[in-house]
Amino acid sequence: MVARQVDSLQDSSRFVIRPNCSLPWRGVVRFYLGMVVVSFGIAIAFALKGAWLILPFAGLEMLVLGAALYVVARRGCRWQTVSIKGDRVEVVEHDSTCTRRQTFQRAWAQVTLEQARINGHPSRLIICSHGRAVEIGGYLAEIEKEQLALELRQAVRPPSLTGLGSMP
Amino acid sequence: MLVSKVKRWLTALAGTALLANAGGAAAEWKLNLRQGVTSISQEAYDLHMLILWICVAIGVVVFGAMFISIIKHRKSKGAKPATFHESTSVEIVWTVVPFLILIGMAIPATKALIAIEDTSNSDLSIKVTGYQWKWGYDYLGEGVSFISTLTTPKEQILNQQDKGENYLLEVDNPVVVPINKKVRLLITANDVLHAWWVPDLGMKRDAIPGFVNEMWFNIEKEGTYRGQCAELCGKDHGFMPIVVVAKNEADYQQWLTDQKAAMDADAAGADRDWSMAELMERGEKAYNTNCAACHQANGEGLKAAGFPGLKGSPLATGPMDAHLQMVMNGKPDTAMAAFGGQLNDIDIAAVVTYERNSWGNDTGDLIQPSEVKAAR
Amino acid sequence: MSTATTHDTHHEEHPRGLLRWVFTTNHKDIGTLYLIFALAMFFVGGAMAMIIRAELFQPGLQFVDPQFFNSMTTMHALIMVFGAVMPGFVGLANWLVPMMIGAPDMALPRMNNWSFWILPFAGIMLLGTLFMEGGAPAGGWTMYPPLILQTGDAFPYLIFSVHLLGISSIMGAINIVVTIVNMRAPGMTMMKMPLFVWTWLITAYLLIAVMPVFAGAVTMLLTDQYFGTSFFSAAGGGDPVMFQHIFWFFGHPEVYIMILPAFGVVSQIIPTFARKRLFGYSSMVYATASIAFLSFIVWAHHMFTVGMPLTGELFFMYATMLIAVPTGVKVFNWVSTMWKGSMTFETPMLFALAFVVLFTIGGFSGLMMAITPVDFQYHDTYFIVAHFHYTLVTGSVFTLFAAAYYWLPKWTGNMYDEKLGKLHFWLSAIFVNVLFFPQHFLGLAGMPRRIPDYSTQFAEFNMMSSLGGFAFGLTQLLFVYIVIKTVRGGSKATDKVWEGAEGLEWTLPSPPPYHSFTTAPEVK
Amino acid sequence: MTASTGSNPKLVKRLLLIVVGMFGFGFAMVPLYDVFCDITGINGKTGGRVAIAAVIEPDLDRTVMVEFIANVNQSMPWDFTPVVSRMEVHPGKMYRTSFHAKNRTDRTMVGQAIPSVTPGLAARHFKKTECFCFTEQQFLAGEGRDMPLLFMLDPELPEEIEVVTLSYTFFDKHKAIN
Repeated sequence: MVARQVDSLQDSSRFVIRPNCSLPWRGVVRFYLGMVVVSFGIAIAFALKGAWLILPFAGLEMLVLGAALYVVARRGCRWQTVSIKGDRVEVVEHDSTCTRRQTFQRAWAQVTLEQARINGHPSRLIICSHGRAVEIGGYLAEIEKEQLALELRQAVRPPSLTGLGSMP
Repeated sequence: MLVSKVKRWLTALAGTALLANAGGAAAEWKLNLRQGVTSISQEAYDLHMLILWICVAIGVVVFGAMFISIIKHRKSKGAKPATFHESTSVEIVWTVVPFLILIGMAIPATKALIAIEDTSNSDLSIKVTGYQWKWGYDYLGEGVSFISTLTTPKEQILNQQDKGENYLLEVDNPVVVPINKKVRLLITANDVLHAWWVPDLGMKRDAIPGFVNEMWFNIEKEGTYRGQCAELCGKDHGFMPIVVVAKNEADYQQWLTDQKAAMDADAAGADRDWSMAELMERGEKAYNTNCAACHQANGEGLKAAGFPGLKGSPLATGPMDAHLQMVMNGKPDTAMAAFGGQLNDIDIAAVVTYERNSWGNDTGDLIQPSEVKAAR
Repeated sequence: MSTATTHDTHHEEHPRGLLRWVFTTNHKDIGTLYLIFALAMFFVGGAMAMIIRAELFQPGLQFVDPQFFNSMTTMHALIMVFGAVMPGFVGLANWLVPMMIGAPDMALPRMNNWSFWILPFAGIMLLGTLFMEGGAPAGGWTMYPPLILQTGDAFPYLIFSVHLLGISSIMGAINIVVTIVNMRAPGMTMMKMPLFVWTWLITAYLLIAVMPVFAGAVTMLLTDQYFGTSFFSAAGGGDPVMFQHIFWFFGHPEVYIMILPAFGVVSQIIPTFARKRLFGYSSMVYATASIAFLSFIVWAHHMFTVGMPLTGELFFMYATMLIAVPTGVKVFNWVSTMWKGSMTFETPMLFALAFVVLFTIGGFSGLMMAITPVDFQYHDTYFIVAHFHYTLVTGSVFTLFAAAYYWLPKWTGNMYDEKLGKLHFWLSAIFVNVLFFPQHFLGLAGMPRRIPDYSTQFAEFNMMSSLGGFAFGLTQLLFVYIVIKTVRGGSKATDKVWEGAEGLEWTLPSPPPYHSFTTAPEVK
Repeated sequence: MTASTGSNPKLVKRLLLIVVGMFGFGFAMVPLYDVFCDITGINGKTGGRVAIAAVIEPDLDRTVMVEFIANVNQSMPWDFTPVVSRMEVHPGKMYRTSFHAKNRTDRTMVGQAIPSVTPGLAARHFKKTECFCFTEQQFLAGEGRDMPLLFMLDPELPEEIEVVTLSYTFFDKHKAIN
């Protein structure tokens, strides 16, 4: 999801980009533990009856489920803000543990949408300048990325500044 | 249209029940559960009818309500949708009422089940062994035992002849039991799972290799009752019927005596010399009941299913000793069973002789029952 | 398929042609693939059913030998369960769950792609066993040892393909669970989710809980056969009945896995055409959850005849009877939804109504079979065959048809041919009853299941059943024609399609854009 | 834009609790079932060796009929019969009987006998102190011998049981392994 605050008069805009995440991390953990208890409960009960070969399959499955939940939940904890103000483009990446900040010269900043080399794989939306680059919204749907790329380009170099038109 | 369709099924269901209650002769067993000839089967039948009627009643109410709304509350008749969509009290009612109905069903069912599972105080015990694809019976304490196999000719099965009255439900050696006696069956299996079931006796039980299961019945009426194996057991699962003949006590005792005499005669017969013709005749019969299922009546086997042919095979035309060993002791890890324990000396000698002199296997070899006896 | 043509502007992003389908990570593409696969397998399994019914048309052996007949019953069941019904519902989930909860796609699109593409390989391997030495597996889909150990060369392939099918289901289920749990649109709380999503959440939960049990069971068969273990062989201290306990501990939840999403579909369709909100939404959710819960404690009712102690038989009888309560609640709720509605009878509604009636008939026979003393008579007869075909064909398969007609205009943007749809319904509904209703009588009269030949007293009803079967099979070709015709064109469907339809998927254009919900929708 | 909405976590928590509870009960059924299999002796498994520690007072007023049955699996080429087919026994008293087996083949074979008791309820009251089923039995080609069985019925055997059937099935060990 992308939330925008565009102030065309002051020529500043701020984009908050985050994946939608309907269950908080704690809920995910509880859900997972519940599932583990059930699955291992069944497997252990059968193992006690002598059918121990169910146990490794239950373990394997719980690993995959855990990985899936983790990947998705972690994706949900990551969010980025792109602020464009004055002569700076600032990209702040937040994840569960740290915050990274990158600043680009607005005049030099390029917004590009790189198509994937392998068919069907997602494209990458990148802001770069002077050999430094940062990917924006890797988790967004293709069409969202396109939309965002368009809006970012406009925000970085508004038509009103280049004189090619005016914002409504 | 939908109304009439469901009505039709309901009338079919109700009709089924009515016919059965009225005791309509032919229709009775064609549409409804058999009433059978034992107390168990009667109880099962009564429970079946009780629950059928309860289901019909519930069906009439539920489908009735549904069809009333289908007919009356349709848009084409200008029906405007109501807005209600919840009612806790109604939900509670239709949770509790079915629950009470279930309790009403559970009480007679529990009683019947307890009676069925009570195998104590039996008058007679018969061990039943399921084989691929025949049944073995062993009258415990009487020393009578035999194998019971399908007798329907291959020609009838392959539609080359008209089918007989008891097509697929006829055997060479039926189980004979006395009436009004509690007969206990101890059921086990030799190879894979089978299930012993005669519908008129009201009970079925799985035969499991290595374990013994119990069931009982007490037949109230003399007669012949037919059933089939009811657990998938491989290729000829559909061709291992069960025939139970219920006789009065005197006839039963007579039958027991005859059986013992026949077994003694066979034991005696094993010592005399048999002619080629005698062995071939008996061998053909024994081959068709015991071997033809896999090796086929024409001796060509079923290669696709992994059953080798005997026609011109090195085994059936080579050394006699190896052939006899194979028949008596089987081949490990294959479907080839050891027949030494199932057939008597005469039959084994006859089968071996038959296999060596049929379908162009012209060895001219002949083996005497006494030689088989010596080889044991 | 339709989605491919609607986005000319983005074509350079998506590989075209076949490769697009191989590499796609789009939930709509994958949903379509699942549905096509399920339909194809429905016909493969159906062809096997036709062979079975042809052989049973008359007493005597006519067309196939008994071993091949057993292979047909076994493969028919495996293919219909794992190849047709389950992928069918997973396909629906792929198409609909993201659209219904307002997510852009499934949570793990790449895993989604893998979980589909495992299926064709597993299916081909399973079908390949037909050509192996010793023939295809013929021990029944329940794979009871020791009989299944008599399978020829096909045995390891059977186990491996079943494993693959299981892996595919697991990955599908995990994906659906994670999507529903974590990707709902803001405002889409659990108790606002459409019932189809709810039933799939519970179904996926069941799948995750029992699939390892199944994988373990078949692996133990494999080690028993090749590695000298004796889990199920009495000779080494094992127990062949143990397999049945394990199998049905998986198997009973499995049959609910095939019916719960059907409940969800019907709960979407009936309110739409009754133009009235679903009656008792929350009780529907709780009823579904209770059915799922009960499915874990009733497994032994599939094996009453193995000789359990009396206490065990009583416990499983009572637990099984209890299932009637939540199932009844669902049926009553559907009927109450129709009550005082404003009903119209388009094809999806017709299938849903037939579902309510015929599934309930299947439920009645299920209740009868719960009664252990009578089940000793019903067990392993055609009465059972009739029962589970009423629940699986007029239950699951009919709802798959209903769902296809209901959402096809949304998926393709084109209306299906209503006249042909109704014809398909009436032919299906009539012939399915001609096919399966007489089987009740056959079972009651004493005809065991899984036999290639039968005594002459069963001839009339078998012939009737076979005729119904052929007609039902042929009728389904009409469905293929209708679907192809709809995909290729037809009158344009509106976004809402149905006057009474409610839910997020109807706010999208028909057909929906390749990537739905660029900005999350607000849920009222 | 906030990822989690207010009422969701609470509801999820409640639902999860219900679900976990349900499933907990579901899987608890398995060991429960296990327990009642042990109590009731499902499939008549008698378990392994039973050591009888204390001397039990025999119940001489009660007699129970014990039947012996012998089977071979997969038509194994052995003769296998109980030496006595039935015995009247007093619960609490030790009895000795034997089974006869003969290997009809011309090769050495190893067999394993598997016991099974009916009715299932009697299984755990059937105490064996010495049994040929405890170990594998090797028979040389053509060898035949009697194998002893030393057993006792527990006096706690339920009153209603009057006949107990002990069945042995000989399995070909070679076949079982392959």
